[in-house]
Amino acid sequence: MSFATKLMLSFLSLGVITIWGLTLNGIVAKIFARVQGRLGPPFWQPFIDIIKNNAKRTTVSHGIMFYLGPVFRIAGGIGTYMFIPAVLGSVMFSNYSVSGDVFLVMYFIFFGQLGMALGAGEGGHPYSAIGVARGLAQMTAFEVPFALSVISLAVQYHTLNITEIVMAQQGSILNWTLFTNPLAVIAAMIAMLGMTMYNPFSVVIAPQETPIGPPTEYSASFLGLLATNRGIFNAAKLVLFMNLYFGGATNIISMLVKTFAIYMFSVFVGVAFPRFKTEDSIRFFLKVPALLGALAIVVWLI
Amino acid sequence: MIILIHGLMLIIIGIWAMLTRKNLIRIIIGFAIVDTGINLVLVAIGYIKGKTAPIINDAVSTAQGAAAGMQAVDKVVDPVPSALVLTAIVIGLAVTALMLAYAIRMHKTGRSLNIDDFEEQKW
Amino acid sequence: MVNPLYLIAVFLAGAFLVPFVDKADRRISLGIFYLALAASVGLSLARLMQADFTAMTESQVFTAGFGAPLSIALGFGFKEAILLSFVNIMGLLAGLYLAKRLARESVQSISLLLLLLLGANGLILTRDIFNGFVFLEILSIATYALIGLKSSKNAMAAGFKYMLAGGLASSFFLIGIAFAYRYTGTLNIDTWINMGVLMSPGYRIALYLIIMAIVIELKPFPANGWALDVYQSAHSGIAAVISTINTGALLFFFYKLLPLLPAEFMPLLAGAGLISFFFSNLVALRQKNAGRLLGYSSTAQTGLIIFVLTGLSGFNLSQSSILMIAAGLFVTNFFAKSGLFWLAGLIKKETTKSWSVLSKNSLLLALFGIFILALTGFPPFPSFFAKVELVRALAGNGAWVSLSALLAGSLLEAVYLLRWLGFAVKKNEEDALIETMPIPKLVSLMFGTVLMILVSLLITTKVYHLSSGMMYPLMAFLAFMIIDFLPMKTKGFIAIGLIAYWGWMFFWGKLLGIGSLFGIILIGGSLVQIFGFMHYKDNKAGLFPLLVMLIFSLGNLLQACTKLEFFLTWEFMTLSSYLLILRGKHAQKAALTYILFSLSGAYLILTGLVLSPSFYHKIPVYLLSDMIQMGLPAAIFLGIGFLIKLGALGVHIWLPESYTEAEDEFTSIMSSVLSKAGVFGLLIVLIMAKDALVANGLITGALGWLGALTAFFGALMAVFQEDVKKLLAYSSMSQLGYIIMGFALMSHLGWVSGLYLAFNHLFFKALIFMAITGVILRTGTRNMYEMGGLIKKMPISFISVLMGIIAVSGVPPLSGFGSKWFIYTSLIEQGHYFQAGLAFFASAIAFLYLYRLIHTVFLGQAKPAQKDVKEAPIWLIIPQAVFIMVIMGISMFPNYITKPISSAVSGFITKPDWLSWTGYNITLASPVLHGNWNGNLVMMVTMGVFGIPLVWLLLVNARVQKVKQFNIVFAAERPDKPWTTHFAHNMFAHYKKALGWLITPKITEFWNNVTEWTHSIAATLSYIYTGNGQTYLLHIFMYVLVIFIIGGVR
Amino acid sequence: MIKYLLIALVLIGMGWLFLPLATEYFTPTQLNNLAANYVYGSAADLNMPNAVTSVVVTYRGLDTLGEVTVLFLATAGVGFFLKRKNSIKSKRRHGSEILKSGADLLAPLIILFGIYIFTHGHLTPGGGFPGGVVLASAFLLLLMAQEHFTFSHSVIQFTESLSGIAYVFIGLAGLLLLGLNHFLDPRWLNLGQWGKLFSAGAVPLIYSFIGLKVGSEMSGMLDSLQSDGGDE
Repeated sequence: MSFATKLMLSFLSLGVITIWGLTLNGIVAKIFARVQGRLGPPFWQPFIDIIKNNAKRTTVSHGIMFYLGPVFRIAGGIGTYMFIPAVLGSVMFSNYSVSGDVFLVMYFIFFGQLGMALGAGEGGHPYSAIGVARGLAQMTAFEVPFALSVISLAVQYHTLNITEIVMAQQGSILNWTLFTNPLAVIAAMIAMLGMTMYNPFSVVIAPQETPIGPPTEYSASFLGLLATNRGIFNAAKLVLFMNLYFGGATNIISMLVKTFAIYMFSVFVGVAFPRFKTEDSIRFFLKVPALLGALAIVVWLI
Repeated sequence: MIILIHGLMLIIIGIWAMLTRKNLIRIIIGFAIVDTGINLVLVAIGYIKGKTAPIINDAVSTAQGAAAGMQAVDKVVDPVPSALVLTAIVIGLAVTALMLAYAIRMHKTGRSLNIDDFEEQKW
Repeated sequence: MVNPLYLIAVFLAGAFLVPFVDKADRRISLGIFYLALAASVGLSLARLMQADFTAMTESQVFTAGFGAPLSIALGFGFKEAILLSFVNIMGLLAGLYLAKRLARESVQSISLLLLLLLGANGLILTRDIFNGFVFLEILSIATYALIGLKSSKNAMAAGFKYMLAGGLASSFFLIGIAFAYRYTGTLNIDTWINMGVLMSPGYRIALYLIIMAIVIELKPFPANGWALDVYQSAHSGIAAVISTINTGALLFFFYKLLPLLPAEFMPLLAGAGLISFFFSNLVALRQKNAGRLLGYSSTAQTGLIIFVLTGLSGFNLSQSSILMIAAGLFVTNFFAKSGLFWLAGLIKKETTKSWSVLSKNSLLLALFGIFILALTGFPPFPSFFAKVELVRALAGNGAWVSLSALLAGSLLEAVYLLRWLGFAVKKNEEDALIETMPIPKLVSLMFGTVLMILVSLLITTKVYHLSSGMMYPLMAFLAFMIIDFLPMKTKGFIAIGLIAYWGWMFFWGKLLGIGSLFGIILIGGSLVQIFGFMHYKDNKAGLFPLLVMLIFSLGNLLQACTKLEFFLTWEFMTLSSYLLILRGKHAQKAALTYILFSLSGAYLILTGLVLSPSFYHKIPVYLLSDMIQMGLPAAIFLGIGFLIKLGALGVHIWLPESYTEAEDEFTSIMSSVLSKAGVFGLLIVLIMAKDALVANGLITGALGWLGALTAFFGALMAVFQEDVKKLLAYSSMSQLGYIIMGFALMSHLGWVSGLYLAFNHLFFKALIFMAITGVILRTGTRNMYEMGGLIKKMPISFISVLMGIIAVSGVPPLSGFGSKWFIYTSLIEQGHYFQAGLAFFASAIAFLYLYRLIHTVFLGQAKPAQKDVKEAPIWLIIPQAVFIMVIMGISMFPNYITKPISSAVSGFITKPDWLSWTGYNITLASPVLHGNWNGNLVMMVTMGVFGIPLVWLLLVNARVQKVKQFNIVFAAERPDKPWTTHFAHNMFAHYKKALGWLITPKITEFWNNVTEWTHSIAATLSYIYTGNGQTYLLHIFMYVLVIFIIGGVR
Repeated sequence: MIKYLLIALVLIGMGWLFLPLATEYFTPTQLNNLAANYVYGSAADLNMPNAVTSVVVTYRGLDTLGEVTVLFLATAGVGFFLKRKNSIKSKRRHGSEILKSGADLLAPLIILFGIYIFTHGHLTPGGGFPGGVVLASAFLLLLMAQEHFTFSHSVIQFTESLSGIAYVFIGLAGLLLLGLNHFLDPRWLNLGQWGKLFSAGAVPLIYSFIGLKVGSEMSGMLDSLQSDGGDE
């Protein structure tokens, strides 16, 4: 396959996931509103927001790093997706997953976060830095159960290659990691709660209060990029989880359904629970979820 | 034999004096007693029962030169300890004299002859 | 043959003549004095030059025309000639040192000094026990009298105590001689030796009394209170004489008497010597008075020599090698101790702390440094070789208790000596310059030093046959000392040129396998960073000599062929790095900690080397290291030694402190290059002990966990630092933990990951440190919360740090990800899942400190105090640029580094078939784990996904409105003092709340307790020295009796 | 208290240490080999009736040289310590009339006796050391008896130095005249006739110098001690 074809296909794949991610976000916002007794925005609201933001004429910049922050962020989102094969057997959705294995994806997730943190830092707003500090701290904690869970998969499937992991889960629904290695899945799903930053782990962006968190100083097209990324990034992570734990997807429909279902898990939890303080969430992740992750490894060792 | 035991006893008495007396002069005297004891021991070492001093006079031999030597060998005590004791005495004397000089100077600088007053440097 | 009696006649005639001619003029008597001294030196040197050193008996001279047992014989062989040359030269130097004093004093002092030398000469020459007694008395009495050169009350009291003790020893000696004569009927030592040992108890007691008399004269702990008082209060010139000439003569006499003793005495004497060595050094820890400290050190050294002479006799060691060890120790102590006493006399400061006056006088400071380092046992001084040989003898014969006492004692000695050096280099504004520097005293000092160095070089080249290449570090040091006056930049370019030339000549294309990898790290890495030093305007005296020495010794690690060469180079490296750290403004304490840990490590390494099989000659160690298989004990000793150098958890205490306090540019080298020496060492050990380690498995497992914990705790501790250098120091520690983890796997992939990380760590840590150096230079602070918003002022430095932290954190696409990928896959492949988990946690934590680093320094609100800060000097930027390019290069084309590493490692552990390269894709297809990483593709994709939004943003967002730094939305108002909103101090308070309990400084506490307890014990022990002359006598008696009873002499 | 206990223990311990020396002791009935050689050789080789002197001055002459040196050292040391302070006139008590007259009478005789002792050291008991001490005792007597008696320090020092140097040179003469192993060998002078004053080679010469040296040294030492000790 020629370079250009591959590039084209990747763009298509990216387009699909962007739309799906933003839609998901819209749906989730709707759900939250309904739970909270509000009418809520329509599910296409994210698209409108992005168009509006990009159309703004005045943008404020605090410097080069500030300017590059959102670029880093969305590059991180796109990149993460690009390194995951979204649909098994599909050329289009295989993206650039040949670049590396699951560790590459796990680390590329940081790319955007780091760049964003830096950009926000240059903004000079203390809330940005506070948000970053909280987010990073929480991240170190939920990475532990997630990493243990992934290691458990490596023990189970003898591979780190995502495609191979998905292949191993084919055949029957009972071959899904969800059933073959439930401990790892539980650990990872709890970790995902931290990743998606809904309640109870929402202290990073603290959406209800004063504007806090990394994007505090961003506006206009910057915010547009950030919003776009939120869609892509979320979807990419969902695809990753789907691949690792829920049998992957052999066609696009199954991918959409599965990611939606996975997402709903964290949304439901987020809706139902109050918020942890940073130190509490750190302690939380390092106790039961980490233990579960470790157990998942031990089980597969025996 | 008796001289030897006496010598050893003198040594111990001298040690006792050096360890218990506080006055510098007495300590020096103690040292002199040790010295004397050692000299006694040295002399006793050279003694051979019933022999005379290792000087070839008429009492030992009337011969001269080598012949006198041959005869004297069976009649005299060991000359070596005598020679050693001579040296030991002189050395003991020298050390005692220097100790006394020290005592005088210590008395001048420290205004005391008590050894307990000279322990400013320690640890 | 030179007749030894001329020596005696010269001294005697001089001594008798001097008071006589003094009536005419003091100058005549002084003239005769120096003439006699010079003649004695000439006579002993003349004997030394004669080649007819044959059997001992043939070099004997008799008196009075009769043969040996009848008359007194004097031995004047090779040993005597050497020792006498030293003693008489020292006599001359001491005479010179005392010149002014002697010109003022009454004439007797001149005679006394001559007679003291007569006593020493006679004691060394004589082969007759009673004659020995006479000379001993001459020596002692002359010394007693000369102590009166200083007429203070303390000196008097000390002299009197000395006389009492000396008198007692003489008494024992005389009683012993009397009875020995009674049993043997001879006084001649040789006849006596030929008679063999008699079994009668009385005879043994006589021998015991004789030998104990000499031992007491040699001032053994604890029966040496009197000697310490003398060292403390006597005139420095006399103290120097006592600790060198008297000790030398007595030791030699002791040595002469040894063949007389029954074999059972040897362990007793050896034990006494070792106890004296260990405890004198221990008690010295608490000593603040310089003279007394030197006294402790003297008695310790003497104790050690006694141990060498007696303790090694049981081993399969030739007499000459025992003597060589003793001589090495003796000669070093001889010159260094006299030099120190003379220095003490020059600067006239009582407490060791007040020696900071030296910092104002570089010449004296240099001399002081040389003496201290010589005493501590650093190469190239003879004590170094002596200690190496000693450890070899002890470890080789399994004398573990002695070895531990020896090493512990040496370490204690290093503590107080190097602490003293720390005091001396500390700049103290209140100190006045030393104004009076009498020429004769200075001449003695200089001459003594030069002589010591000459002797050292002679021993190094003639006795130990070290190749000249091994001496390059030293030569480079000296060469740069000479051109030290040149401007900074000139020196820098000369250094770069020299090292580049050296690397080209000796390393380029000549290194193979891991050698070439480490060649790039050790030589290349430091070469680039030399630029960083060149921004200084002032001359930075002493910097380049040490730096070049360090780099040469690092390079020589790869050239070292034998164990001795390796250890020598290792010590050169330790020494130069210690001195470089000591250059830091407040680095005294940190440097001390560093050197103590390094020395402990070095001792362990030495022990390990002794236990390992000998290396091939003429072939560098690393090349054939897999042919030399060592056992586990050797590997453990060596391993722990290198782990100390790496700063593994538990022995990491030195690391943060010394990284922080060293000069900023040097910290960069320490972290990026110097630590790799430890990596190199560890790798070599693992290679050499591969079979044993693989068979055992437990040790490498433990090592792996140690690495993981080091990585984890290093990262965690870095999170909570406010000091930017300390943060980076802990970060280095963490990174080295990963390397240890990788190596511990003992698999191909594991070693590849360790080496890959070693490379990366060099690049990114040097990059960050260089950038931070610029920041510290410009802002004048190391506290991160005092900085902020520097991105605008120092954009290049910011970019460097940005690249650096991306690389450290392992975020793709930079090369750092490669190291993470390698380490995780290798860990999982080997089944170390939980280590992998912990490593993952640690690298997640790394994000915290890395963000803190870049945010609080470069981002956020700028401080008004730093509004005029400029970009770092170009000299600091150059290495950064180089490293950025290297990082980009190996990120883009990882094969250039991964493939050579893999092929180097495959020399020791075969590359498994399942590890393959297809293009830039590294594929892992082991039965237990599949995975792949294509660095090049990742880079491409990243550039793509980064470029597209950027272009988009530039298109959409062409009219960006730039605002001032303080223009932020802060609860709807513009803060009055925006910089107060900079979120920096205690940034991760929440993290501390959650996990802070993990980093309670338990280990620091442990080491502090060790220090505390040692000092307490030292203090308690020192109370036996009550200062009372009678108590000291009591000590002597008890000492003699206790050994008598313990040894069961009767 | 503990100290006294320790002292007691030390004394007992020393006694215990010395015990075998005493108990094992037996009086020999014969000279050992070395001593026999000395006694024989004294007469045979050195033509000297006094075997002790031949041991002291010849066989173990180096010891004696050292011994003289020790004495010199002591004098020098004492002199160095107790620097004579000429300004302070020492207040000495008058000697009694008996002492004075006795001293005047005896001093020359004592000096003469001393000289006799050291010149006949090779023949009769005595020698340089006792002779010298006897000499010094004469000076002590004078010192005690006469209030204003002083030595000429120059003369003393002169004698001391010269006799010391002379001793060394006599020793060197043996070395130079007889060969490598002959330092202090008296045989470079004629051994003379058995039992005569001028016999046994250089021995009488050596002993004379020793006597002079010892005498002057002892006198000097006495002087130093009394002149310094008295000025309190």
